[in-house]
Amino acid sequence: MDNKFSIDICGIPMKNPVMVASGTFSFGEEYAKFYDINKLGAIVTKGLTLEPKTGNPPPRIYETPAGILNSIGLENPGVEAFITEEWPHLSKLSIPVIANIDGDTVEDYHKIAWRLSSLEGLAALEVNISCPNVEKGGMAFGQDPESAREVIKAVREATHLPVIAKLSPNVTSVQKIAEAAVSAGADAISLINTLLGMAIDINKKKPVFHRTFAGLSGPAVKPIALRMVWEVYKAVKVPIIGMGGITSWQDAVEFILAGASAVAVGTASFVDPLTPLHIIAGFKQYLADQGIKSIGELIGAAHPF
Amino acid sequence: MDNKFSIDICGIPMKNPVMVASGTFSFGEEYAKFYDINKLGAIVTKGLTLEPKTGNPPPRIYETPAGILNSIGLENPGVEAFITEEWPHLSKLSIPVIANIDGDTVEDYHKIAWRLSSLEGLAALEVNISCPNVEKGGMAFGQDPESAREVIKAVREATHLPVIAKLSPNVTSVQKIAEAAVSAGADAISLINTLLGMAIDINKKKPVFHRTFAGLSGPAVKPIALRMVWEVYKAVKVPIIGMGGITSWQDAVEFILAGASAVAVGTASFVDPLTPLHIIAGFKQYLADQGIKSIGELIGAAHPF
Amino acid sequence: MVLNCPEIAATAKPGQFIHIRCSDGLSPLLRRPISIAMADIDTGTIEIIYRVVGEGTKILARKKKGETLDIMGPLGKGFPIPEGIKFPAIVGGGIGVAPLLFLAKAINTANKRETAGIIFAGFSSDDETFGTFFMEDCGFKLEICTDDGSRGYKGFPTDLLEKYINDRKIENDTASVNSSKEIIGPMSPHVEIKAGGKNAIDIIYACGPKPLLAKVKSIAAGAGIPACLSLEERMACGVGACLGCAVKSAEGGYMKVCKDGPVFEASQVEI
Amino acid sequence: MVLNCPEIAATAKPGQFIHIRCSDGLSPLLRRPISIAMADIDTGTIEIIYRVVGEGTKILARKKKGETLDIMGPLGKGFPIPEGIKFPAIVGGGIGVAPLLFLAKAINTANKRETAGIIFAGFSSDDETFGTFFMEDCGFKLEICTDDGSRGYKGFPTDLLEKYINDRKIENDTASVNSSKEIIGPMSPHVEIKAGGKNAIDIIYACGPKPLLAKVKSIAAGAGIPACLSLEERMACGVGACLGCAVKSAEGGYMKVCKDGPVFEASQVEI
Ligand SMILES: Cc1cc2nc3c(=O)[nH]c(=O)nc-3n(C[C@H](O)[C@H](O)[C@H](O)COP(=O)(O)OP(=O)(O)OC[C@H]3O[C@@H](n4cnc5c(N)ncnc54)[C@H](O)[C@@H]3O)c2cc1C
Ligand SMILES: Cc1cc2nc3c(=O)[nH]c(=O)nc-3n(C[C@H](O)[C@H](O)[C@H](O)COP(=O)(O)OP(=O)(O)OC[C@H]3O[C@@H](n4cnc5c(N)ncnc54)[C@H](O)[C@@H]3O)c2cc1C
Ligand SMILES: Cc1cc2nc3c(=O)[nH]c(=O)nc-3n(C[C@H](O)[C@H](O)[C@H](O)COP(=O)(O)O)c2cc1C
Ligand SMILES: Cc1cc2nc3c(=O)[nH]c(=O)nc-3n(C[C@H](O)[C@H](O)[C@H](O)COP(=O)(O)O)c2cc1C
Ligand code: FES
Ligand code: FES
Repeated sequence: MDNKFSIDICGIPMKNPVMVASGTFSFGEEYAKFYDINKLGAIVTKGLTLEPKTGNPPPRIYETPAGILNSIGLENPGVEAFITEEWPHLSKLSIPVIANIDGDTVEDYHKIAWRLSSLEGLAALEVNISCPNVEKGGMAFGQDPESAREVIKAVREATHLPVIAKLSPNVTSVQKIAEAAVSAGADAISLINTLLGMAIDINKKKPVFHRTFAGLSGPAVKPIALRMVWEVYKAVKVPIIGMGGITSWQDAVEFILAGASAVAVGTASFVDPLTPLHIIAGFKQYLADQGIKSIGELIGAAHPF
Repeated sequence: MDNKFSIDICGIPMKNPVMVASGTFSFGEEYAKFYDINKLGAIVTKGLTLEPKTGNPPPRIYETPAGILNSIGLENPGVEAFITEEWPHLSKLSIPVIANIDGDTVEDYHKIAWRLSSLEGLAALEVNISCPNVEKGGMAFGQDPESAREVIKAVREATHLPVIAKLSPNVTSVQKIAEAAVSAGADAISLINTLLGMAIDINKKKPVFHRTFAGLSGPAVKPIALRMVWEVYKAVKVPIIGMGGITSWQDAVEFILAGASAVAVGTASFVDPLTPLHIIAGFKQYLADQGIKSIGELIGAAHPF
Repeated sequence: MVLNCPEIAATAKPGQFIHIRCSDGLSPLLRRPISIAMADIDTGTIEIIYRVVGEGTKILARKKKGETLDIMGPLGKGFPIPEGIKFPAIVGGGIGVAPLLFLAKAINTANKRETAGIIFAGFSSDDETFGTFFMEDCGFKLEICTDDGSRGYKGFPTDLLEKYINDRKIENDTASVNSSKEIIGPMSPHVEIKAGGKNAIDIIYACGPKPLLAKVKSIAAGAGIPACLSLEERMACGVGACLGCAVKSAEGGYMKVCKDGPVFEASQVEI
Repeated sequence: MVLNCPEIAATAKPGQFIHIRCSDGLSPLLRRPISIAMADIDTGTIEIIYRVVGEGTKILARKKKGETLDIMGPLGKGFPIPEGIKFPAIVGGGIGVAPLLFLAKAINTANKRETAGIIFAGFSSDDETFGTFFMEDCGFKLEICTDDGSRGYKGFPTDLLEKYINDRKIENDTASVNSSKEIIGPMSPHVEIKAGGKNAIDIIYACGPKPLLAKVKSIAAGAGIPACLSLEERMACGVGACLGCAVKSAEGGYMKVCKDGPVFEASQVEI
């Protein structure tokens, strides 16, 4: 393990700070055909719910300038099928695997957290209170400090695993939500989830997506994501996992300088599956070139004093 | 005047629904060298303040994927110099001219609105409660319904001119701000202003901008802007001026279908000064092709029932 | 466009596609899926045929001989060619004919008979036709249709398919052929072949616009003939990781066009 | 790169620039400002010289002969060439030499003398030099400097400028030349020319990296010689509409590089 590059995020030991973002890597098997995914810092699974979810009708993806809108609707096999079908191969990986969880109600979050906590080797839970693509729950929990607090508290009570709160960018003050999550026991903060957007088909004169709104991700949102990492870094003491439009190692360095302890690559994997590896390599070179002894030196280093 | 294409927005008669956005067209003289700006639907001036403002130190512009960050800081000659230097040539135009106004305090807004109301021929005031690039006032007024209401009320009391509230997208619920503005007497709503973003110089390990944050505009933000127009259309009855990343006539049609009565072109003018004219031509052709008799038919037409 | 990529050429199956990064910048951001229209192990090349419809294909069309292209593939599951098929029908519409060329060749190789089968290919006009000599060379009887009647039958290829089937009512009660083992193509979709009269269609392959596929599905269901349809959906990852390219499964829920398809047995999917 | 654009070629002044849309897609989004390095009314062409540093210039470098380019121009105010200047010094660093070629030619045309003046041109190494024959053809004495000493003086062109001036102390008290009417270039910056000894520098023109400009400004101020500096700043509109390209004015507040400049009289700006 390269010590310069390794980082411990609330007890999750990562050999490098480059993860893959929930929902853009499924359960790892697809991209494992393209490269050795044990080279990643960590993997975050597709969002899981208690019951299987079929997801939203197509179209589910729409391209926008330097971004994509998605309306997947949390399609997933449910927590039980995850445990029987996916966990066996995931648990064989040598890197931390983080389960991303979602629920319609606070109770759902509690239950799924409790259920997953029985999995030996699972590294942490990332609590998605920011999914814009579902009828109930999801983003609504992440748009109000009080309900964010409730959800995180319920998960905290259900698990001994590190709890990462994944926040929505669709708020006036992301700091307030972050503070609420931390006060309820979150060990780390992930951000950002997708921005709420939409597109209209001018021939049909109707929204492109059945649910009208969809989630915007990709390079287009990077300036906003970076700003939010900066804001949350100033507001809370727990580690931050930064994401939103990261495509190059330069982007990753920007997020670390803004205050993230690790970064996650999402949409960019669709453009080039090897993006996470390119970022790892470029980031390493940057550390060497700059004579930086540990990545810790870089976290938040762009903040004054 | 082509009646199909003309539209009256709270008493501002426009021969077509394509305007130019505040701060991207200065006071019109620059682009007047490239085309006959009397072909536009209307012009919105650079943001004006009571006293002259020197603006922020450079860099003021930074390019991002399909967007730009700007930190101009409302550089403007102040309302008196505007009246003596700019109004004489603006008042000679045959199209409506709308003054964009900004203030540090509610009182500032009142004063500048009152002062501008004496200008014969000025079409309306666009009240910027959403500028992210200034120390005081600006965006803060647009992030809270109560203060939005106060500003609009103060302007309303100071003027007989139509009052357009220009909203910030950096909020959890843009509907609530729009409702507050309308309840305080806004005759129309303009949105969106820029999204708060930032960039970091990884060599200097410091934010690119002196004020750290800057405003994101351009094609990157279009899906978000469109969603907000959709939301505000459902929330209030007054006309909406839609903007944010509009580059093509197709974009403009999307905004109208989402509920805008007119659109404004901002960043795209930097890419191609003739963008507004291309949009006008393409839009006209679309109306003809679709056999649409009046643009009114199209406003909000993508909403169900 | 011919691409030199021996690894892909060596393993590609008809119906599979490659995922192309058209621009090395950010616009367009996503890759574009394009079917493999031919693969040649010997030369190590594959061929793609595409229509310029938007930004991605426009950039693609500007590439010059000798340039390199960032592609992923072969992706997806191709057309199954079960052993024992005697007289397949291939139905293509427009650019959807592209992957069917590769299929025609593969059937011809796998199933050497005097007449390999029949192809109904529809185009908007004579100018738009492609691959016709090639399909005939593969031993297929070729029926061309154009929307404007500028060549062949004026109308849809599904009209001709329907007529063909009606003219030669298949004996549905004859014993099913024992083996449905595939000799080319992936295991799924599982297809069962029934024996019919002489030159009676025993399997239908189709690729083209949605209305064409829907029509083929209904004709095939009516006639009790298995049909394999190649579907299109907007894609992001192209490998099954994003769940973006959903198609409704007949059993409820969704399947992924990029990974579970793009070829599906008609009865598996709702279109 | 040579561009055929008679309208621009006919009116361009040295120091002005064109604003280039490098990509017809959205990346990069903004245009790129590039100085006009030469304009030829007769052929209707202009020439630009640029260094590939990022996405925009990379795309530009891929353009082939015969393609068209979307440009705006000529933009900005150029170098003033006041009547009566006898011995101008031109100081350029790296790619900043590009607009100075056009300037050298214009001075040569306007101010036909045996020696038009002196040019101090700095480059990182011999490989990077350009335009040297041309500058000499324009009647200028040329002093080349390189950072690595691979050609000419090893060091900065400002070192040589300073030395040159110190060697020939200017008579500052001689009467100022009556006319400061410009014969080429826009009215501003207003420059007053003083008469000095033989081959004493009476005006300095500079373009290059910021440290070079700052040094020229201080040398010029120390010697009491007017200096015209061509500045760079990130631009959006390029025409004065966005207020994006601010440079601090000596009088407080900001000026716009694209519209008020890019050439400024050194004492007008803070750098
Ligand atoms: C498995 C598969 C195989 C394909 N094989 C071929 C082929 O061999 N030859 C060929 O010419 N085309 C093929 N296509 C279609 C091709 O992918 C699209 O035409 C292409 O992505 C358009 O990209 P663009 O940037 O040029 O156009 P865009 O600007 O992206 O779009 C232009 C138009 O095409 C539609 N469109 C865009 N992407 C898709 C998509 N993935 N699916 C359906 N509609 C879309 C848009 O709605 C729009 O109306 C295939 C598609 C799939 C899914
Ligand atoms: C008035 C003017 C005249 C110019 N004339 C020339 C010329 O004749 N030849 C030439 O090669 N270059 C010239 N430049 C510089 C040229 O505009 C930049 O090199 C170019 O915009 C870089 O674009 P890019 O997309 O290749 O690089 P980017 O990816 O945009 O940037 C690469 C690097 O260049 C810096 N940069 C980008 N844009 C600018 C800018 N506008 N000003 C300063 N730094 C910038 C960035 O910070 C980055 O470090 C001129 C600039 C100005 C303002
Ligand atoms: C197709 C897709 C599916 C996603 N699914 C999930 C999910 O299930 N759970 C979640 O927390 N975030 C999900 N996200 C959000 C990403 O994890 C990430 O926060 C966001 O896309 C921003 O990063 P990016 O711009 O690098 O993609 C999804 C994003 C995309 C594009
Ligand atoms: C350089 C620049 C300056 C701006 N100045 C102002 C301003 O003075 N007042 C204001 O209300 N909005 C200002 N804006 C916001 C625009 O009017 C517009 O709301 C925003 O840019 C979104 O539109 P666009 O994406 O088409 O540019 C400015 C935007 C830019 C890019
Ligand atoms: S395109 Fe991602 S799952 Fe099919
Ligand atoms: S670039 Fe817009 S004012 Fe200079």
